[in-house]
Amino acid sequence: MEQILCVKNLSKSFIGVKALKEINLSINKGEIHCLAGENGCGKSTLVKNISGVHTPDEGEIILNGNVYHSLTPYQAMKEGVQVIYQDLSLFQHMTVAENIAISKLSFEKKKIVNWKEIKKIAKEQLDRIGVSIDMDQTVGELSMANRQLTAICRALAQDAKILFMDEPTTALTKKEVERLLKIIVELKKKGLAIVFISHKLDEIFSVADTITIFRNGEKIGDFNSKDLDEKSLSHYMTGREVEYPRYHRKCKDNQPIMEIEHLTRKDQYEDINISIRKGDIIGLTGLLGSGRTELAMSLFGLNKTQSGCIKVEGKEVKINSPMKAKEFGIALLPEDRFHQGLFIERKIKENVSSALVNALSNRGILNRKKEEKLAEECVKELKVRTPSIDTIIGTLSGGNQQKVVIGKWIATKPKVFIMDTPTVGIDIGSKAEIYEQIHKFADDGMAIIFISDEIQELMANCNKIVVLAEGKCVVTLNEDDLNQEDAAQKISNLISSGENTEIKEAM
Amino acid sequence: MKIKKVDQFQKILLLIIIIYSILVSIKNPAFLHFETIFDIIRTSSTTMIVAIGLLVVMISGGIDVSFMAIALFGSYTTINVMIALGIDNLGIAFLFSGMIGIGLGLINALLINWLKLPPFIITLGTQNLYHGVMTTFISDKSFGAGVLPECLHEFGQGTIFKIVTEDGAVGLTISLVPVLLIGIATWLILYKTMIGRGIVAIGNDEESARRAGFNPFKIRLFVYAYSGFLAGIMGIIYVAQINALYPNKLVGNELMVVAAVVIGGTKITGGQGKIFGTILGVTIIYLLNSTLILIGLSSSWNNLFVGAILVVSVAITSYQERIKNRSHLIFTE
Amino acid sequence: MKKIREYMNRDLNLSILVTLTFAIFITLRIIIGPSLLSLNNIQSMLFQVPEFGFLALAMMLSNMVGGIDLSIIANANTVAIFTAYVLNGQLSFGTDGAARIILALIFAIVCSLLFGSFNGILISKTSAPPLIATLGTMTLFQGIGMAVTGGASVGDLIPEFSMIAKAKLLELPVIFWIFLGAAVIVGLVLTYTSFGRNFYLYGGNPVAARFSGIHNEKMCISTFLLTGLLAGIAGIIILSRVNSAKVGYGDSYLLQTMIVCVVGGIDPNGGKGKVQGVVIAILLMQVMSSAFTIMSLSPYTKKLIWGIMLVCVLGLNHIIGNYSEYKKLKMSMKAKA
Amino acid sequence: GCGSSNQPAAADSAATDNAAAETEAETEDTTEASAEAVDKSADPADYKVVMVVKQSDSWFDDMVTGVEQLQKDTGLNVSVQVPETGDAASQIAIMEDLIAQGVDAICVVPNDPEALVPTIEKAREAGIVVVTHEAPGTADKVDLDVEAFINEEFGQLFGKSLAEAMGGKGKYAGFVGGLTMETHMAWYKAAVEYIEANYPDMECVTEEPYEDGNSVEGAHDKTLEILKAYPDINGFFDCSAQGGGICEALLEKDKATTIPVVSLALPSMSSTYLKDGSMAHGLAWRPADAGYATCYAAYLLASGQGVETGTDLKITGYESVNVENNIAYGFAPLEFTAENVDDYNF
Ligand SMILES: Nc1ncnc2c1ncn2[C@@H]1O[C@H](COP(=O)(O)OP(=O)(O)OP(=O)(O)O)[C@@H](O)[C@H]1O
Ligand SMILES: Nc1ncnc2c1ncn2[C@@H]1O[C@H](COP(=O)(O)OP(=O)(O)OP(=O)(O)O)[C@@H](O)[C@H]1O
Ligand SMILES: [Mg+2]
Ligand SMILES: [Mg+2]
Repeated sequence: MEQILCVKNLSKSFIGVKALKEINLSINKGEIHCLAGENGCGKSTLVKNISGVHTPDEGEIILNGNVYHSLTPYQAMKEGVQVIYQDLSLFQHMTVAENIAISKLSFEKKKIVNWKEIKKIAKEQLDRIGVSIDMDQTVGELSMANRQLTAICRALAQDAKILFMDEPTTALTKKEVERLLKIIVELKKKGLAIVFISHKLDEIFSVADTITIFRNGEKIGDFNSKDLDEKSLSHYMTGREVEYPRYHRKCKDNQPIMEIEHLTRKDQYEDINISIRKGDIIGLTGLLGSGRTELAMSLFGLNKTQSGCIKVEGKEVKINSPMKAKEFGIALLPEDRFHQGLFIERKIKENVSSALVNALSNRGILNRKKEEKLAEECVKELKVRTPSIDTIIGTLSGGNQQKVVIGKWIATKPKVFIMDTPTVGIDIGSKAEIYEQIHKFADDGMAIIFISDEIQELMANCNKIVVLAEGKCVVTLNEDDLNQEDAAQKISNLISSGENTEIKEAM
Repeated sequence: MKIKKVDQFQKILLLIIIIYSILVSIKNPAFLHFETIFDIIRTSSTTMIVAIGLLVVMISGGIDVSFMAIALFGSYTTINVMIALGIDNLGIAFLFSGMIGIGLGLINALLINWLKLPPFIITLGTQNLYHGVMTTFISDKSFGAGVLPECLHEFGQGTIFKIVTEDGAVGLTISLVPVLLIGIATWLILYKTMIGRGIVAIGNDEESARRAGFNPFKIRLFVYAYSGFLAGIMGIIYVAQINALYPNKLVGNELMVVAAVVIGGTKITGGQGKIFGTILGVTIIYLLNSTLILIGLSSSWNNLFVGAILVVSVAITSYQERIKNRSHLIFTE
Repeated sequence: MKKIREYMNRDLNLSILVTLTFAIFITLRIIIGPSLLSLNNIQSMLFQVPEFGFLALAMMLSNMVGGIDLSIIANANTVAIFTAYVLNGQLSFGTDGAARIILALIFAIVCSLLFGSFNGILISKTSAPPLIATLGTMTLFQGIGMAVTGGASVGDLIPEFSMIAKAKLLELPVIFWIFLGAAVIVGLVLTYTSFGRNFYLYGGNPVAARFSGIHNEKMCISTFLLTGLLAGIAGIIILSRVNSAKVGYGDSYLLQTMIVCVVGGIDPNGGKGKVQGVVIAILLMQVMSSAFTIMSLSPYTKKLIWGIMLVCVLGLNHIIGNYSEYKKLKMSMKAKA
Repeated sequence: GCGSSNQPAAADSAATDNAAAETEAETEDTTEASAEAVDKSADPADYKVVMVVKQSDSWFDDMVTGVEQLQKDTGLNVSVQVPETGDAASQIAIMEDLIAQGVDAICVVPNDPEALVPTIEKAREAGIVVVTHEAPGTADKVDLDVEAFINEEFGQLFGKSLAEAMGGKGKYAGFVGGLTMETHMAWYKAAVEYIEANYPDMECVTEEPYEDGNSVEGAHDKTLEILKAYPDINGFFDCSAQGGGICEALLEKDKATTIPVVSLALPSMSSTYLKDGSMAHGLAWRPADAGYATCYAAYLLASGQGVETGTDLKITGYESVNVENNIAYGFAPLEFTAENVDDYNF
C-alpha cells in the first residue's frame, strides 16, 4: 500500500511534560487509523505536530515523500493534511457558511471573496453529511453539536489526502455519529487516509483498520483492529483492567430532594416534570436542541424560567443565580469546559477551590492549608495526571482538565449535581474512575442529573432516564424499565422518533 | 438573516440620533438647516477617517491608540518638509504623509507581533515614542496660516458644491470625497477580499486563523499599516482644515474615537464590526458636541450633558447586546 | 544565592523590574550626582508619590479585572471639590475645627464610593466595555465638578486641613506612610482574603467565575467601589497638598497611571499582576521624573524616554520570559531523562 | 521686606547642603548657597534661577528665547522647565524637585495659581525666592508677581477694540480657553463690563463665555454653531490665542469681512488673518519680554536688591515698573493690526 505519512522519531516537550517520546508511525492510503490512549497521552499533540501547529523538538515528518523537520499549517494543507481539531478552531462571529468555506478559500490563495461560492461550498458539505444548520447563523449561536458538525464540514470541504479527526464526535448524537462514520468509510474507499481519535471504543472498533495505542507520550504499538477487543484495548491503554459497574440505587431515603414541576421556558423546554431523590442518578438525554442544556442552566440559575416551579427538599425555591443554586446545594458541570469551567491561567488548586472560596475562608481570610488539602484530595481521588497542584491548569490535557472541574464541584458536596456531558473527551480509564466516584457520591446521598448522548453510559450509570425531544419530556424510564432487555433500543427509538419530526419540520 | 440582525443594532443608533435631533430641533429650529448636516460632515470628516482605520484594527482583535500621534507625525513632518523645500502639491502631501503613516503602522505591527502583548499597551508606548521622536528630532515649532502651502489651504476651504441661502453660502466640504473613498475601499477590503476575511478571522481567533492557513503576521502588518496610512491622510486633511500646523495637537483625543467606534457596535474583543455602525457612532459623538450651543447650554454644563448622554447611549447599546446574548445563553461579562 | 534564584524565577516580571529599577537608579546617581539621594530630595520625592500612587493603585485594580477606569482623576477632582466645600464652610453644617475635617473626610469617602459604585453598576448591569463606560463617566464626573464650580477653584479651606500633607513621621511625609499602608493592605487583601481570590478568578475568566457561583456583579461593583475609594483618597491628598480643588487638576496622570501599571507587570486583560510591582514602578517613575527635572529635559524628550522605557520594559520582559521558558523546558527535560 | 525674614531658613538649607558637600564632591550650587549666606554677592552668575512655564507651545517657546537672552545679557544662571502638559500637577512636581535641589529663585507662570500656593509657601520657607507671572490673584503669597499690564485694563482693551470694530452696536460672543483659566476669565469679565458700560447698543449673547479648549478646531467648531444659533451675531472676541479658528469659520461662511474678530494673538500665527481682514485686532504682550523681566526680577530679589516702583527690569515695556500690592506692573500690551503685525517676530 502507498504510504502517505511517515513520522520518524518525533519528540515534543512542553514545560513539565514530555508529550511525545520518539514516536514512529506510518499511515497508508485508504486506511482508517485510530489513535487510542488515555487523556494526556499525546494524541492531540501528535496531530498538531503534523499539521504544523506545533514545531517538533526532534524527528522527521515525511508527507508524500517530502521530508520536513517542521511545517507551517499552509505547507501541511498543501501536502493534503486536513484536521478537525479537538477544540474545533472555529470563528465565533463568522457565519456557518464562511466557517466551512474559509480554509478552502484561503488555501487556494484566493484574493477576492465570492459569497455565492462560499454558500455553495457550505451547502454541498452540509448536504453531504445530511444535517440542516442555518448557514447564516454565526457559530457563536450554535450548540456544541452544531459547531462540531460545522468543523467536520470544513475539513471535508477541502480535498484532503489525509484527514485527522481529533475526537470529532464528542457532542454528536448517535444518529449523527453513525452518519459521520459512514462518510468516513466512503472517504476511505476513495483512497483517503483517515486518522481517527476517539475515546468511544465502539466507534473505534466500527471503523478502524489499524489502531495505534499511546501511553504517556510513548507508542505502545500498532494493532490490527481485529486482533483487539474492548478489554484488551483498554488494558493496553491503561496498563490495567477496567470495568464499568452497573449502578443500583442503595439509598433508603425516598423523600424527593428536588422536584421540578411544570417547568417551562418558551422555545426551549416545556412542562418538564422530574422528581429526584437522594441517591438518584437521573439520565437526561435527547437530540441536540432538545433543551437539556437550557434546562440545566435554569436549574443552576443562569436561565430564567417562565412558569412552573422547582422544589428543593419540599420547599419551593427561586433559583435566580448560581449563588442561590450553590446555597441550595445544586452544582453544575458546564458543557463548555474551556470557557465556562476553567480558569485556564490559574493553578489547579485555585481551580479546585474556585467554587468554595468563601467556604474556605474564616472571616474573609482564605485558609490556604485547607485549600491545598482539598486540592490534593481532588487530584488523588480523581487521579488527575499532574506534576503538582501548583501546575497551571491550562497545561493539562483536556481530560485532566475536566477531572479538575468535576473535582471542584464535588468539593462543594452538593445535594444535586447536574453534569452536562461530563465524560466528553475522557478516556475509559478516567471514565471508569469518574463513574466510580459518581456512584460513591450517589451512595452517600447525592442526587445526580447526568446529561449524556451515550445510551450505554446512561444505561450503566442511571437508575432513571428522562428523554427529551423538542423541549418536551417524551418518556421517563424507571429502574424496572431499564432492566428490560430492550431498554436501550427503546430509548434510541424514542430519540429518533423525535428526530423524524425535527426533519419534517426542517423540510 | 445576518444583515437583519446587524440592522437591529444600527436601528437603535439611528433611533438615538433621530430622537436627539428632534429634541434639538424643538429647542432650536435653526438646527433643521441644511447647513447643520454640511457642518457636521466637515467637522467630523477627519474623525471618520481615523475611526474607520481603528475599526479595521479592532476587527482584527487589536486596538490602536497611537493613530493620532501617527497623524500628527505624518502631517507635521510632511508639511515641514514641504515648507522647507517650497513644494506646493496636494498629491505629494497625501502620499508622503500616508507613507510615513504606513511606516509607523508597520512598527506598531512588528512590535505587537514580537512582544505578543496587548496592542493597547504597545500603542500606548509608541504613541509617546512617535510624538517624542517627532518633537525631539524633527521640530517643535508651530506654523500659522500664511506659511502653509497654498494647496492645503485651498483643499481645506474647498467645497464640492455650494447652496446659496439668504444668510450666506453653504458648501459641502471636499473632505467628504476622501471619507467616501476610504469608506468604500475599506468596505471592499473587509467584505470582498480574502485579506479582509483574514482580518475578521484573526479577530475571532488568531490560532484558528493560523490553522486555517492565514498568516496572522502578514495580516497584522496590513492592518496596522492601513490604519497608519489612514491616519497619515487624516493628518493632512486636519491641517488643511485648521489651516495651521502645531506640534502638539490631535494627540490625546484618541479615546473619543475609540468610544465612537465601540458605540458603533464594534466588539472590543475583535472579530466583529461594521463600517456603517462606526459612521453612526462618530455621528452621535459629533452631534452631541456640536449642538450644545444650539440648545442653549452654558459652557459649564457641557461636560455634564455630554457625559450623561454618552453614558446613556453606552448603557442602552450594551444592554441590548447583553439581553440578546443572555437569551442565547452566551455569557459575556 | 540559590534561594534568590528560586525567588527570582518564581516572579520573573517582578525581579526584572527590581533589577531594572536598580540599574536606572545607579545610572541616574552617576549622571546627576549625590543630590539625587539627599534627604531633601528623597523627602520631596516621597511627598509627591502618594497622590499619584493612589491613582495608580486604582488604575491597577481596574486593570486586574480586565477593565480600565478612565474616570479616576475626574473622580478625585470632583470629590476634592465637594470636600473643599465642606472644608471652607459652605457645606459644613455648622461644624468647625476637627469635627469639620472629620465630616469632610466622611463626605469625601461617601462621595467617592458613590462615583465608584456608579461605574460598577453601569458596567456590571449593562455589560458595557469599561473603557467606554468610564470614558462616559469621566466626562460626567468632570461635568458635575464643572457645573458646581463653573470652573473656578475652590479654596479658603480651614488651615488645619493642610497639616495632613505637611506632617512628617520618621523624617518621611505622613501621606507617604498612608500610601504605603494602603498599598500593603491592598496587597494583603488580594493575596490572603477570599475577596482577593475571587477577584483574581473573576479577572481571569469572568464567565467561569459566574459558573462557579462567584457573584460577578458584586465583584465588579466592589472592584469599582475600591477603585473609586482609592481615587477619592487621592482627591483628599490633592486637596490637602494644594489647598484648593479644581476641575482638571492632574489630568496628565491618567496616561502615566496606565504606563505605571504596565511597567509594574499588570496584565490589562485581567487576572494577573501584583501590587508590589506597581509600587516599585511608581517609585521608579517618581525617581525618573525628578531626575528629568534636575536635568532640565524638555517635555518632548521626557515623552520620548517614557515611550522608549515602556517598549524596553516590555521587550525585556518578553526576551527574558522566553529565555526562562526555554530554560524551564530544558530543565524539565533533564529531570525526566 | 520678605528677604530678611527668609534669611535663617536659607542659612539652614545651606548648612545641610554643606554637610552633604563635605562627604561628596562639591557642586557649584552649594558653594553659591554658602556664599550667599555669608554675603550677598551681586554677580548674576552666582544665582540659579529657574523658570517654570505652563506648557510647550509657541507662546512659551518665545518666553524661553527671552529667558535665554537674559542669560546672555547678564550671565545669570537661569534655565527653563517645561511641564509635559498644561496641568498644575506637573508644575507642582517640578517645583517640589526644584525646592529639594535648593535653587535660589523660582519663577512660575501658574496653570492654576490657587493650587500652587502651598508649594510656593514651601519654597519660600526653604529660602527660595518665588516670582510669578500672570497670577495677580495670589500676589500676596509670593515675593513678587510680575504683570505685563493690569488685567482689567488689558481686558478693557478687548472690549474697546471689539466695540470699535463693530461700530458700537450689535450682538457679540466671547471665548476663553477654558472656564478654569483665571486670566482669560478676568479679561473676559473686564471686556464685557467695559462694553456694557460704554456701548449700550451692544449685547453679549451669553452669560458665560464659550470654551475653545485652547484649540483652533474648538474655536472653529463652536463658531459655526454660534453662527447657527445666533444668525444675527456681529462680532467675536477670544481671550485665548485661538482667534484663527474663528476667522477660519467665518471665511468658510463668507462672513469674514462683515463680522470682526478680536483675539489674543501671536503675530506669527495670525498675521494672515489680520492682513486679509478677517481679524480686526490682535492683542498680546511679548512673552519673551515677560520671561526676561520676571527672571530678572527674581534675580534682583534673590540678591537682595529689591524691586520697587521705578525699578528697571532691563527690557522694553518694563523699564520702569509700577509696584502695587506686591505686583510689578509693566506697561507692555501690544496691539496688532494689519499694518504693524510684520514688525513683530514671535
Ligand atoms: N500547549 C501546551 N503547553 C504545555 N503542555 C501541553 C500543551 N499541549 C499539551 N500539553 C501537554 O502534553 C500532554 C499531551 O497532551 P495532548 O493534548 O496531546 O493529550 P491527548 O492525548 O490529546 O489527551 P485528551 O484525550 O485528553 O485530549 C499533556 O500532558 C498536556 O498537558
Ligand atoms: N436559531 C437559533 N438561534 C439562536 N440560538 C439557537 C438557534 N438554534 C439553536 N440555538 C441554540 O442551540 C441550542 C441547542 O443546543 P444545546 O446544546 O443547547 O441543546 P442540548 O439539548 O443541550 O443538545 P446537545 O447537548 O446535544 O447539544 C438551542 O436551544 C439554542 O440555544
Ligand atoms: Mg486531545
Ligand atoms: Mg448541550
